[in-house]
Amino acid sequence: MHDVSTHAAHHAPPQGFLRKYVFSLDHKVIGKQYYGLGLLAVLIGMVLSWLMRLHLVWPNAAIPGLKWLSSTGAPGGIMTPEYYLQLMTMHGTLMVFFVLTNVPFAGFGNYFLPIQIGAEDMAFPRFNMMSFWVTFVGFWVLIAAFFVGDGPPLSGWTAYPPLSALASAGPGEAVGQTLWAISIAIFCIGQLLGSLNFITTTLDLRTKGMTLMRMPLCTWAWFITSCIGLLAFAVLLPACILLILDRVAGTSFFVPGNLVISDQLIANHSGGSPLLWQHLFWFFGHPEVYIAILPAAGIVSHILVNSYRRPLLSHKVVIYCMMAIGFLSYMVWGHHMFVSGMSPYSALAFSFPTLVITIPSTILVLIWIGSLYGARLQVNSASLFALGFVSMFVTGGVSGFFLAQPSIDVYLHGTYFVVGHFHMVMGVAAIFGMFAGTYFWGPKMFGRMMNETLGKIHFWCTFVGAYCIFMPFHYLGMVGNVRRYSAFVDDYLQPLLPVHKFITYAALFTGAVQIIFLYNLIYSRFKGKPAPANPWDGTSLEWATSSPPPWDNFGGKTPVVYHDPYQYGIEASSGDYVMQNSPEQIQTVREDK
Amino acid sequence: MATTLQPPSIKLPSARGVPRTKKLGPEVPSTGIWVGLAAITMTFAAFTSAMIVRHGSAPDWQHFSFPIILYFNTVVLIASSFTLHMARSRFAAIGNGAADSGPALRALYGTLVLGGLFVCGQYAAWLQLRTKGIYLATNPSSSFFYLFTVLHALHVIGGLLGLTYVISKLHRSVLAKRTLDATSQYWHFMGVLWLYLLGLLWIRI
Amino acid sequence: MRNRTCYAAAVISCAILAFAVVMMVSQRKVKAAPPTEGAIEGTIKLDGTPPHEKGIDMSKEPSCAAIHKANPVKVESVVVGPNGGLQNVVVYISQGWNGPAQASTVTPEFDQKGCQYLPHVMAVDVGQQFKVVNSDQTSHNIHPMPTPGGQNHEWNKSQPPGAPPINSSWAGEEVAIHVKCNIHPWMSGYMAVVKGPYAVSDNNGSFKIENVPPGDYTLTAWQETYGTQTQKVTVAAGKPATANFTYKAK
Amino acid sequence: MAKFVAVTLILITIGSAIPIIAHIWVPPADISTHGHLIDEQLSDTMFEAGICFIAAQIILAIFMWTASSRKPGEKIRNFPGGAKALVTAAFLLVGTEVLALGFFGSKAWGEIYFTPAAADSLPVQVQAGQFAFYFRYPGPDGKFGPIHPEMVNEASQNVFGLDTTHDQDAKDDIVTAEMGIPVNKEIHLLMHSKDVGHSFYVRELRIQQDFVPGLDLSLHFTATKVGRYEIVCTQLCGLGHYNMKAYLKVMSQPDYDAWMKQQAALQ
Repeated sequence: MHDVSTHAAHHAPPQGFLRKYVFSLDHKVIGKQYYGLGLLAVLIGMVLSWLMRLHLVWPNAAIPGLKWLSSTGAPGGIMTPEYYLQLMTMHGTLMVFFVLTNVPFAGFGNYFLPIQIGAEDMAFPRFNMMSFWVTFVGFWVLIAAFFVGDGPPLSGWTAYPPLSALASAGPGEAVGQTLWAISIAIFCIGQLLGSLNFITTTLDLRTKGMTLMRMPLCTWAWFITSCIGLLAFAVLLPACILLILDRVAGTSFFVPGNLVISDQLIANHSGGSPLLWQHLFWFFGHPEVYIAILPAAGIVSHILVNSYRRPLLSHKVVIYCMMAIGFLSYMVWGHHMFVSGMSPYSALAFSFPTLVITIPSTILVLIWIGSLYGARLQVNSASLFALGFVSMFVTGGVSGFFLAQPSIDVYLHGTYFVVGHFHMVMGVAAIFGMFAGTYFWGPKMFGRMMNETLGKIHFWCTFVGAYCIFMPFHYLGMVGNVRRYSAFVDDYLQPLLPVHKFITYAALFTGAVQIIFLYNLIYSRFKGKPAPANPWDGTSLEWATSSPPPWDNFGGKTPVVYHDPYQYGIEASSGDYVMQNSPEQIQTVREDK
Repeated sequence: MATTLQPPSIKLPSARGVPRTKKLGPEVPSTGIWVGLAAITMTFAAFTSAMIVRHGSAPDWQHFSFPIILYFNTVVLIASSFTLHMARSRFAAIGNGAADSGPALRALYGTLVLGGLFVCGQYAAWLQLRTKGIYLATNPSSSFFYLFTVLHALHVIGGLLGLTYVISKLHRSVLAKRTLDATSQYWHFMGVLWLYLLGLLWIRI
Repeated sequence: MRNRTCYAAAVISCAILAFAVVMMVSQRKVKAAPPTEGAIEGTIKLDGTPPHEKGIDMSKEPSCAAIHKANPVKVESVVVGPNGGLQNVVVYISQGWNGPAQASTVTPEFDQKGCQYLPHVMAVDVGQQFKVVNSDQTSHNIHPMPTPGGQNHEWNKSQPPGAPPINSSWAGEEVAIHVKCNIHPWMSGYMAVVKGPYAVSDNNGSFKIENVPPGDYTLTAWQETYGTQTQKVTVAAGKPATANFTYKAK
Repeated sequence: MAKFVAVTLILITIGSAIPIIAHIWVPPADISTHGHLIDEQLSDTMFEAGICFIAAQIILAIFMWTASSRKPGEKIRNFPGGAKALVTAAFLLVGTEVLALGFFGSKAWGEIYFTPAAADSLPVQVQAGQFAFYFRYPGPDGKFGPIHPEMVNEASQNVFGLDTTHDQDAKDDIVTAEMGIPVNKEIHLLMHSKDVGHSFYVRELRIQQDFVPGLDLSLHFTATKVGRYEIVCTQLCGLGHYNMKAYLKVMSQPDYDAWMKQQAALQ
């Protein structure tokens, strides 16, 4: 089954609409498909967050039009507590799995990894196509939860049993939760196929002269991420299978005995361990954070070098740091469980590796900022979003200092501080990476330049808006504002409502300005001015071919690589840079090791 | 480091094929198989840790003696590995002049039959347990027993599909050695995995 | 040709006329002879000292706690009136009724007020529409739990303050369906789903079942703690028959 | 544009720092014997994290300003010391910083969690369920009656599933919806969940502990200030999660005794 002659069908350009655009084996089409799916998911997720924010500050007000979405979830447009939690669950699941994992990793990775290493396609095009369509099915299975029984599950994207394992635990826990578990299991399979492809392609299909150290930083990021993903999703899949079995087959992996839900004794389960799910889930869950953030970091480094017009202070150190982060991410999952009844000693065992992750992250940031010193910064939408990423990464990172320590986590755990932390570092930062990638590679992917003015306006509004939304979350957390509440009825939460109002206004504004981006994307796709092969004077191989690249990426002429990826800030015939595949002899900038 | 104009000597993607076709590396299948096996290993490792945690967490664990036929199946699976090994050496012989692909084919068919026999044997084992009234949800021990055996059987069935694919290619005598190698790597791994699972279940159940 | 159409027209008009006449007659027949409805009334008493009921602490929900500040609420599983009358007892015709299942045309209201159900016990006919309203400043979730596998299906919906009433009905006979609110676990009520006329005893333990045609019936009383009692009763036209029940305090 | 963004970034940084420096949103006053450890750790961390945050953002802004104002011809300069300097800096400064944090943090953690409850501590059992906390006191005999899950019945307020007719120990158990405790007395909190996961969070006590179904967890603390505080659930437990709370009454010993009598009357 794993055989090169799976490419037999691949030996000629595909004919017919279906083969060309739908069930295409071409990694570029598949990359775009992932990107499109992510775009759809992020729009849905954003609307859900709007609804949640509106409900939080006006819990008893009718939200116009909502009653058409769900008559039981929002009778007369007034959102019920369970519907809030159901929307929250869907928001989290869509964003983490179908946006943060799909776009920076699967989307851009599929499109550019083979091109950047001079390959003509992924190693297993069939698996590649399968991985997308599997993910696609998973997506719609998840969305289907909106329309079954009493709606989507309400157990959050972490789906802790027994809440997520017992149908009687609440609305949405019957069919909706089962669909959720199935969808995630399917998603895992898709990601495993994708990771398999990425790793094999990177190892085997590099063109002549493309040593591992000559790969661009984003290629490295995708490679490391796929290694993380291969292990992480291989653990989430079993967890989902066990959960599904507990739900439909009556096994007791996670469900203990003697539970009483609304006066009914749950008789058919005994002895299960809810902590087992938490361990399995977070063993996946923490690496997942880096599956979301590392590709963004790689993309951003790739873009920053280009707009700095100079190599980073060190190419290798960045790679080693990303490796270190990926490696450490497997030793820290317990820091999500400081207060869930683990032994207090193991809490410390998880706390220190978590703190150690700060070091490679800091080095990354220092390299990004330090290389900016004395550079000639080219200001464009892409570079602005990349710099915005650095700022967000720092902000989200420092709040990690707090949560990494059990003694502080015991106060901040389960508050908006956590929500602010992971939205900053995992949500906004990764999304900035996507925006940067879109403005930078859009011309290559669609063959049209995007509008820079609109891009810069979009950046400024999004940047300010994101800070206005997520900075206050930390303050709320300091006061002990509990997360996942559908309304704030506690005496000490009432005075915080003004802050929540401010956040809601900011969220509505920030969400609205994304229309600028959508307009820019769609308008330039059709009406933008044609893009040259190398609009940004880039050096890596994706700029060595036309925009968009031909079906086999290099028109049959496999490029040969002569240089390190980022030869900027030099005197060469082409200007202040020389491309990886140009045989021109140049005096390279010395690079520290 | 100053770059040299001589690209370091690393393997070229196979240069065969006319322009405007996609060329892919020769070592792709084996790398792919190894990566895939890594994922499978991780999955079963996760299940194993789940089993250990679950076993330790609650006193409701009931031991039961599992069907004797499992040992028979084990022998069958090991035998199939040997036949597949024979197939590989015979196929290599074809390369070295021996014209007839018959011996290799026979060995492959043998593997296929033994593999099928293994799956049927597993099925028989499940039937025996059911007659004993031991079902998936009877007890965590039985849950894990069915879980492990069924998942492994599914993987073996995947291997059988791979084998049929290989056989069909050999019939059309377009079989690449690396394909056979990759498939046999997978198949041997399934054997090793089964031995591991058998030991695990033997200890825990 | 021409007189044939006239002929046809005549036939049709005659048919229509005949039809109209038949209709009118049948209408008259239905209107004719209104049956003289009887009624069943009586009182339900508790023999012995009522059991001690726990007090309910609503401090979790200040808006409700405030309402009951003056007189604290107790568990309502046995409510005895001033003169020993047993309240919240459902009385219905369990045998002998051959009228339509749905005898009553009103739409009973199941109110949530001060984190309690008003009424604590509500009787409805099979298929009869009832509505659930929320008079509190807080959200309640209405969670009726019929016996699984029956014709009635469990549901669980929240009703935020200001949300429109939830209209619903039950498909099959069931005495009685327990209703609870998980947000306020102490909230407990019952819905008795019966066929034909019914009544629920008031604070004096007295009840009156209206519109019962003359005949012999088996009357059943149900109390959430003490269960059911039955007795035969004969209803004559004109005057109401009486049927009294007495429960022994355990 | 870059200059504009740089200015924006500086403004955002200052704006984000002001509420912290001005102590606009801070944890409530601590009323526990161990809480000061957490508060000190929190303020230390806030200080170090704050410096990192402000420094990084401001430097980023300054470099954006300068780097964007360079002419195409200008010579590119390396950061003094290059990557080596930065990596060493990261290891020395940040490394030592976070390790110090970790060390002191774990000391605080250890002092709170590595010590068993005192022998004379007052046992209080708390049961979390959808969607309320209920508390149980052993009563005069000092013994908790056994729990019979099949007897749990919230309608008749038997939330723990006690069999008061047969179990001697259960007869005098006192079940309450509010948690009353005497001030300056160590409380040994015995936690279990009736149905799904919940959490026990009192901001003023600086404690948070999940209820894990199937596990009996315990916690011990001493409240030092009389007052009425909120106990809230911080682990998603279902539709009523937002409304799952109870009140903690810290009372002087005489008040506590009176309260206990009053509760006993309600049983």
